Amino acid sequence: MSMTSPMSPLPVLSAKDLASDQEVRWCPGCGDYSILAQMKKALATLGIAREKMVFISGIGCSSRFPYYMNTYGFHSIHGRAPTLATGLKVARPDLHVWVITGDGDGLSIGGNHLIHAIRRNVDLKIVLFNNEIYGLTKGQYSPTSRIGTRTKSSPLGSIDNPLRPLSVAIGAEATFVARTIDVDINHLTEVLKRASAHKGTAFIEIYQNCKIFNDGVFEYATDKSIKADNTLYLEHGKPLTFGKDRTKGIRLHGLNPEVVALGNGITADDLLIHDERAEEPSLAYLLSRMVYPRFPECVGIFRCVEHPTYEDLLTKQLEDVQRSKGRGKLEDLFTSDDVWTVE
Amino acid sequence: MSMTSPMSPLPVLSAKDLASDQEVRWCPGCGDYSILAQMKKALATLGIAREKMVFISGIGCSSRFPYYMNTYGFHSIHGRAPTLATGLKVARPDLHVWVITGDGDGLSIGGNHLIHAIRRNVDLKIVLFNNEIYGLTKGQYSPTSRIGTRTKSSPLGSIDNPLRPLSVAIGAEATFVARTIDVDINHLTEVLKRASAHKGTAFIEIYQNCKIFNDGVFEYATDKSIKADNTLYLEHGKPLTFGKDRTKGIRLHGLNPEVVALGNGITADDLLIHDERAEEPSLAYLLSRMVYPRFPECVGIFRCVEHPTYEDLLTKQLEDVQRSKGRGKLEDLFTSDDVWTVE
Amino acid sequence: MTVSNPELEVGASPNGVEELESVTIRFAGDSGDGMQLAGTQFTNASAVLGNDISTLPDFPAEIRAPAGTLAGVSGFQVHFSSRDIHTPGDSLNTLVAMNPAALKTNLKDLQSGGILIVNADAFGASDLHKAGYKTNPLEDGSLKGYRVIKVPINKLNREAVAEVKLSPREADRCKNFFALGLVYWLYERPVEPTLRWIRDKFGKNPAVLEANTRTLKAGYNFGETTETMPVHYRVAKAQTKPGRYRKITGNEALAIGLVTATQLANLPLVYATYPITPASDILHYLADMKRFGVRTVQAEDEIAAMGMAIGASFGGSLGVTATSGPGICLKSEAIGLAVMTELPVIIIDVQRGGPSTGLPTKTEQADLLQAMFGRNGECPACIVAPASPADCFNMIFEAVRLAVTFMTPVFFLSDGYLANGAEPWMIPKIDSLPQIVVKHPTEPNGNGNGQQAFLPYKRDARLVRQWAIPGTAGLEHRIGGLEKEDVTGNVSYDPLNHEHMVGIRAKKIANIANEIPLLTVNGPEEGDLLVIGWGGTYGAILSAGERAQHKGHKVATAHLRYLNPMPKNTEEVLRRYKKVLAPELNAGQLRMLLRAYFLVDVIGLNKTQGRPFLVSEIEEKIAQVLAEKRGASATVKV
Amino acid sequence: MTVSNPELEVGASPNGVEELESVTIRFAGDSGDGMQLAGTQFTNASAVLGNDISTLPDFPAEIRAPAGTLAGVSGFQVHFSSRDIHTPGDSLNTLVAMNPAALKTNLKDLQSGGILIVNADAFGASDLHKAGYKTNPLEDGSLKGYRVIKVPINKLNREAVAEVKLSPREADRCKNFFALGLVYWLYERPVEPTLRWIRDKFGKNPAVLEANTRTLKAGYNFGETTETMPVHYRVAKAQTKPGRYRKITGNEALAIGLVTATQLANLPLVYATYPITPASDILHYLADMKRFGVRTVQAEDEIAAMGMAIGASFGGSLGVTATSGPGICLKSEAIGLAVMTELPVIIIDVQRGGPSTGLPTKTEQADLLQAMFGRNGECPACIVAPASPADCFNMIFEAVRLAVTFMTPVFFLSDGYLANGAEPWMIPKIDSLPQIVVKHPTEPNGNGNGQQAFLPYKRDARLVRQWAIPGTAGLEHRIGGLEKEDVTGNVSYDPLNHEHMVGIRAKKIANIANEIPLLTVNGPEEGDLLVIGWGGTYGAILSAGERAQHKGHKVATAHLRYLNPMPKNTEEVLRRYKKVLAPELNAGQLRMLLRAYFLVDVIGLNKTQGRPFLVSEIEEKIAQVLAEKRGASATVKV
Ligand SMILES: Cc1ncc(C[n+]2csc(CCOP(=O)(O)OP(=O)(O)O)c2C)c(N)n1
Ligand SMILES: Cc1ncc(C[n+]2csc(CCOP(=O)(O)OP(=O)(O)O)c2C)c(N)n1
Ligand code: SF4
Ligand code: SF4
Ligand SMILES: [Mg+2]
Ligand SMILES: [Mg+2]
Repeated sequence: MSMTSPMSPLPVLSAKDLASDQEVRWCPGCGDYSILAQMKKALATLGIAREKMVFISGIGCSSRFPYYMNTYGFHSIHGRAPTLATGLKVARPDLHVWVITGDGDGLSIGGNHLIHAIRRNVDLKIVLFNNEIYGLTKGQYSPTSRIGTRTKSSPLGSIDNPLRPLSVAIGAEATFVARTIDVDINHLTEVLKRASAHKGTAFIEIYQNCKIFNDGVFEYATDKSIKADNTLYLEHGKPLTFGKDRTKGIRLHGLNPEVVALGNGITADDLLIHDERAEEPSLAYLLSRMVYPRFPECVGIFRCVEHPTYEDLLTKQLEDVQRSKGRGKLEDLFTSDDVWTVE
Repeated sequence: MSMTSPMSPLPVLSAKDLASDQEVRWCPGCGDYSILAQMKKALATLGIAREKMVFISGIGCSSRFPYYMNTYGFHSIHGRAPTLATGLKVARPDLHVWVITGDGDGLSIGGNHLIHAIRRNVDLKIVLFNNEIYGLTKGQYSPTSRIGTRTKSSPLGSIDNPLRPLSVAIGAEATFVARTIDVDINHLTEVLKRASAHKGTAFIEIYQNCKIFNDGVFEYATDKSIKADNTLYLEHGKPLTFGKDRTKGIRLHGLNPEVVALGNGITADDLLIHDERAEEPSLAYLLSRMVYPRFPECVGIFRCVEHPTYEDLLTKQLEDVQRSKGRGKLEDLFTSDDVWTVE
Repeated sequence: MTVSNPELEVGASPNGVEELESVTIRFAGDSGDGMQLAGTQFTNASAVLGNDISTLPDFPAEIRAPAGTLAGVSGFQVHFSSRDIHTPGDSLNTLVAMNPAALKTNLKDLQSGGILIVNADAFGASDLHKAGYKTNPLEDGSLKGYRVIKVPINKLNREAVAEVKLSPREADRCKNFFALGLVYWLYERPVEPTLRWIRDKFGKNPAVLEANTRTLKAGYNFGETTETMPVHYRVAKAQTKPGRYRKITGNEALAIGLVTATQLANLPLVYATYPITPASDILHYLADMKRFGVRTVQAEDEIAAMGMAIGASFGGSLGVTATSGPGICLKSEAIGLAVMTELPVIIIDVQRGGPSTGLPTKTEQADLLQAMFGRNGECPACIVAPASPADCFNMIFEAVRLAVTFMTPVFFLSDGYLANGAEPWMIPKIDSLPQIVVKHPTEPNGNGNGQQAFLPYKRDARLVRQWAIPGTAGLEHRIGGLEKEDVTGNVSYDPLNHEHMVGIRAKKIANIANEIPLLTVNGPEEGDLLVIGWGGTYGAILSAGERAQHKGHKVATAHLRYLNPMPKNTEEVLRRYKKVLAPELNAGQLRMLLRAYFLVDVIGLNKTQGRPFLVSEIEEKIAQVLAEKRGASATVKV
Repeated sequence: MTVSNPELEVGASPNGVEELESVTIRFAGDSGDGMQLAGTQFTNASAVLGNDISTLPDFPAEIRAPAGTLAGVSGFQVHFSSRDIHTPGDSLNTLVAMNPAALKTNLKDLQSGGILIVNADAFGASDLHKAGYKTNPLEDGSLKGYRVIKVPINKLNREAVAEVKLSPREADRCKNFFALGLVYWLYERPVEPTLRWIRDKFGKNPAVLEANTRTLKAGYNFGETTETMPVHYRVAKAQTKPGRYRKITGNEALAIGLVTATQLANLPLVYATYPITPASDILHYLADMKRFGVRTVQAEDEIAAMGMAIGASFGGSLGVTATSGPGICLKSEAIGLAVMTELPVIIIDVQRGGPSTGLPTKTEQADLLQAMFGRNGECPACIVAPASPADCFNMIFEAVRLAVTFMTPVFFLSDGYLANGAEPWMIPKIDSLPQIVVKHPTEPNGNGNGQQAFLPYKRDARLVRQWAIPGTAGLEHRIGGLEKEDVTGNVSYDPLNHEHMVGIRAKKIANIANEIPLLTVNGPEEGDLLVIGWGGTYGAILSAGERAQHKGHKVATAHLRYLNPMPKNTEEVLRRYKKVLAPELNAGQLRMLLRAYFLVDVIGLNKTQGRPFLVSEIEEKIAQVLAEKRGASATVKV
């Protein structure tokens, strides 16, 4: 049921067309601004009509996102965005649906809906703004905060092991898994484009700086002087290299990755080759386990494989029975049990 | 705060001592009976006082379990058992706490609590009875039902990709992960003992036959004639072999496991060696991905590593501040802000 | 008793026939004995015969208990009559007990002098022990006072199917049909419908088909040919309104009604739910209606199901979810979101015994106040409740109409009794059904800073906002759970706007009262007592009221099928009677509302036994209330 | 204006002094301007001086809005007085506006002739534009009618800190202390407490310490030395009861009260929660009280927090959880489990504007009926509500006492105003505090099939079961959410047992009425009107009542701090007055209960603006109600 009205403009959009009339309200310096800007940039290039786009979010600073997009939007309740998005996609497979969530919204209260949307492979683009903190509620630690994080709710340091968002998503066999960084605007834009091109659940973690309550947690990955040593940009089919001039690489030792310096005997051939299309998610999982400071952290597309989507399978079941048994008539429904007539 | 009263019997227990006075009510032939029997057997050997044991469950056929154990027990609400267990363990680190759950209770409604209990590494033994069906509600498919499963709620076959319980647990970095089978009573008993010896969250998946609504789903793993070819019993430090006389094995090809026949050139040295103590969970994850019919399914201990538990870290924070700053006095609390006196 | 060989005595039955107005019979046996099936077949036969019927299945707790134990007993009660009836019957004329446990748990409901058919083969020592009998009731004389008919059903059944190739277990599984055949004879029911059912059901399995056919007939012949039977009975056709009828349970009527209403409204239906007793069957029915374009989703939990329903409605489908009380708790936050975003969704609550997990298989109506108030803030929603199994069709139709007409979540309060109970349903003429018109706007409806814009919270005269859906160019808009500025729908923290919106949300729901039928009474237009109820208690209240009227009392009954808002004339109706009595299967929830709204000293009759009212219970209370003096200051302790 | 060099004119102030009884002042500025801090410091200074005080912080929406915009304005209101006061004040004597946006959003609350101190340096073109001013209010004469004091605060502050090594941004951050100093002079407040605070706070940062110290003094001197100021004011000590005092907010009092009550009861405290405005601060306070043995857990969601609280209580600790309305929705199913298992847990609801996400930073009291009825089945729990910030200490103490004495979940209904508002609190003498005695059994209490056994649902005279905890040998038992057989606690589907247990659960809660104080009134023991309230409206109702009494009206006020059950004499008290008025920050929830329970025609005064009542609003309603005739049949539309 496509509702695009005939007089709708050809989907040639500029980023500006995608800005709503609402004043954007995040703290000065918040990483969310960049994500909003790149999202508009990326979507403008897709040739998708604005009215076909829907942004659904939960609650959090990040979840204010839909108000700022001149598309259809739903600022729902805490942690539940994937459920509304699933319902919408089941009803309207024709729409291009994005889910915007945070590390608290998506992995604390909303963790279960996240893995179930992922396992069903509903055609949703789920963007998790990971700032390792609860921003909106003014700075408690989150499920992604590193052990020892001192916040209002953990004055002596947090003691809960953090979840790695990508490991969780891969645990649920996500068909598309990626990571990018708020300030790496070109990479961010690219990843968003790749995600929207994927048919099925796309899960994207974005390292996002919370200027007010967690400023600098991702400095190791964003600071010009050191980021090259602490991040590894994945490229499909290429060996895993990183560092200035990419002189370092990742080699597998059994199932354990190890950092090696290229040269004296060690060549690119010795390195682990990235394969985003690997049917088995074990490689993606292994990459998601590489954590700073022991390893550079991978950014890019970890996994991208094609599986049928939930809504397509459901639609197919409907079409198949209707083809084989014919479309149901109410009369059949009414008389589905013994009928008798009283004169 | 240990409450064992002096006159409590020395914890020398027989399985019988662990049976409550309640009539056991599962359908004739239900796999739950065997699990109950082995549990009592295993616990009797531990030298733990009965009053120190607590069983907490959610809702489901499996979750009736606590009623049949003559220990402390709590039959809570659907999916929430890990939360009650966490609260109890935080309050009472001295207790030996088991969580009993099902594939619906633990992975559908309760999935989020499960991964959060696991990531905190609370010292709980979580036993998930996986019968790939909703038993108590009379036979709807569950999050572990294979694609195409026909049930009352999926008359044309289920279309949701199943979750693999162990993959989910490993996605949350469980420190102890195991799988066993209701009818393999010795192995079941062994695994339960290993789990209770583990300090931290132990997650155990048990293949359990639902006689009424899903009879025979695990036949490939239980039927005498074929199970040897479809299951692989993990042993720490040993190569992965299976089949009658263990003439087949698993070899790694890059990161992909492949089944090989031993002989003509291929020896045990070529096979993947199991290491349950590997710090990185990638091996455990890879093993959790081996699924019948493409692979034999692994049973045994996938992973067993020591990490500090949530409740110990919490207790330590309390003890440390009390040591450094002294135990708090109410007076200090009352006067924590400017005080003035009115004569 | 020894059984003479049927062959010899075929022919005219020695027994006479007696005419009865109404009969209540219950089939009781082990969960494995197929009593639900026997009961259902008997119901069909009676319905097809033209009797009015009302049934009450009684399931044991969810998990199948060990065979032969008290906990394992399953029962199915059928009330059939030549006049129109409204309840499954208070007490039994006939009880069929397939084993000692069934006898023990059900005997108390059998009228003295009632017919007791027992499977004599099931009273061995161990059977008696499992049921906790010290002595054999068939021999210790404890059953005098009943007309006991001991039938060696196992034996006769085995004989009947002897020539069919079946394992002993398979053979024994047929015995419910032997008992059924016997009762068919006893009440002159036609065996044809059941034979037809057997043919359809076991077509693929000739042996079972043959065996069931034979044993059903054998049971029938056994009745006809043995003298040990009392006279047998006839219950004439009921004088029902002409038309086509079928038997229907509440959950069936609900599923059929949902599909009918949405199809007539051209509204795609998305049904998202998480299984829970006693609501799961609705999912089972709808999941099987893909031919009708129904999209069902089995969600990961109730919260997800509610979220999916909201998402579907945002997309222009009708989002519907169903659960029971514990699930309503979980959905409540998201229901608040639906109230704030003013989207049409239907929340079905098939109530069961509470609190907490409570008594999952038993009925109760104690979620009314939860539906009214179980959300944070001032959060009004519409509430309707069906009065009988077949009425589930009408009221779900109403729920759909009100949801889309007023852009609001609508609660549909069913219960375990309505869901599983059955009665005849007159099949409606499609074109006689109300039309539900849904319009999605395609054009902007106002101006936002200068240019044309869509204002999501701009309202019509009824205060209803427009249902603009994604995919419509130029109508892009954002909604959410934060307080909205009226008209624009922008987030607003303005104090006066908030107060205004709280008022608007309440007024919109209140406006529904303008478009629902007025409250009517059965009985005198004014008088000494009004008995008012809601939900599944309708039949019992109506019957009790009619009995009181026959006794000449000035008593009327009324039933609220719309609970929020209530019909406009509710207060006026209440005030026409000296006293008001509200029988409820809870501690007094409607009573609480009526007292608060109208300051009327409503008296309560409250039962929380997980069972429907008996007509007699209400009858007695009516008599008592009419008798006693009562001051106006009596206070409730809730 | 040009500022003469302070140095030259130090010494006697030219201005006179005027004595006042009460003053209300509000500091308003951008979220970044440190107004909350200035207000808090002013409050401390006034409290230490011996004034009675009451404060009202007014936060903008959660996320920091762009600097200078209306949405970004943050305010802090302080009412200080020489007599005892109960509210933060209706209107302002003095307003400090740090920028145009602050002026625009707050001016309406300033009394005509009130003092308006503006930061003249913040009224540039762009500042005015951000606030939506077309012309400069400082020049367009729109402020005549107020005593406007234009102070170039930015400039003066920079001068004051000029010699300190700070970046311009750091320097500007001090300007709130300049304003504060000025106001200290205006109302003769001592600067010492604030200087001490500055020393403690910035000890590690000498430059900032020095800068703040200097600008505070500079502000003070500026007042003393410039003629442009009107006379300054003195507000004498209040005649408060002798004793030691401190200033306390509701959330502080709650946290301190929880720790106190549990320590005195020797009860380990486990506090499990999920952050949510406005309840999060309770977690922040308790997480910092590990010295007191408090165990806090930040759960993954509200359901988990509730489950953890139940698990902790099962283990013998006191499980406590806190949230706001949306979280109560999520906890409701588990609360039902606590009711069924009869375990002591405390559920704190810091209410905020609803429905749904609503207005997170604004106050409301619309969750009362949710606490009463927001669960499936008949599911009674105890409910208490504090009347003022300091009363949170007393009532949480009561909540603990009732929870462990009656083995029941207890709701504690606070709200955003109580949570963040502050008032003086007389520090209690430890030994004067009530003793709470907890006993865990160590011996079997009955017999189960033959031998000694522990019967978890065996009850004492009050109907309370025993709290046996794991680790106790011989008392092993199982509990859960299915209906329980009384005494044994075994799962039971028995109809009569269920009815019995529904009754027992209700009766147990009702019994609490025997152990709570009776309802008292302020004013005549009988008369024309009773104004009754609950929760944070206490101060406004009391003040309005006293004003009416001064006018000679027969008006009394009463406040329900126990809402379920209510004090035994509630009905009797209501009936002593011709009319009853219930002012509430909701649409009439207490009113609904009182009408239903007692059939009294309670009149409502309802405000849902996310703000507390003004005393005048209630005062006017009282006058109106006293004036109008009203029949007893008036009906509520809820
Ligand atoms: C049911 C419910 N519980 C709690 C809250 C309070 N709350 C709002 S957002 C949030 C967490 C925000 O953290 P995150 O998801 O990481 O988003 P961020 O603000 O960091 O972008 C919380 C706890 C709520 N609004 N609703
Ligand atoms: C809140 C809530 N939702 C739904 C139910 C109904 N329900 C009870 S058990 C269950 C699932 C049982 O499946 P599983 O966890 O696999 O346990 P099993 O019966 O198979 O052992 C469901 C849906 C419930 N009791 N409570
Ligand atoms: S609090 Fe943090 S995450 Fe939220 S808007 Fe401000 S900077 Fe961004
Ligand atoms: S339904 Fe299945 S799982 Fe439940 S008791 Fe019966 S056999 Fe066991
Ligand atoms: Mg965050
Ligand atoms: Mg299961």
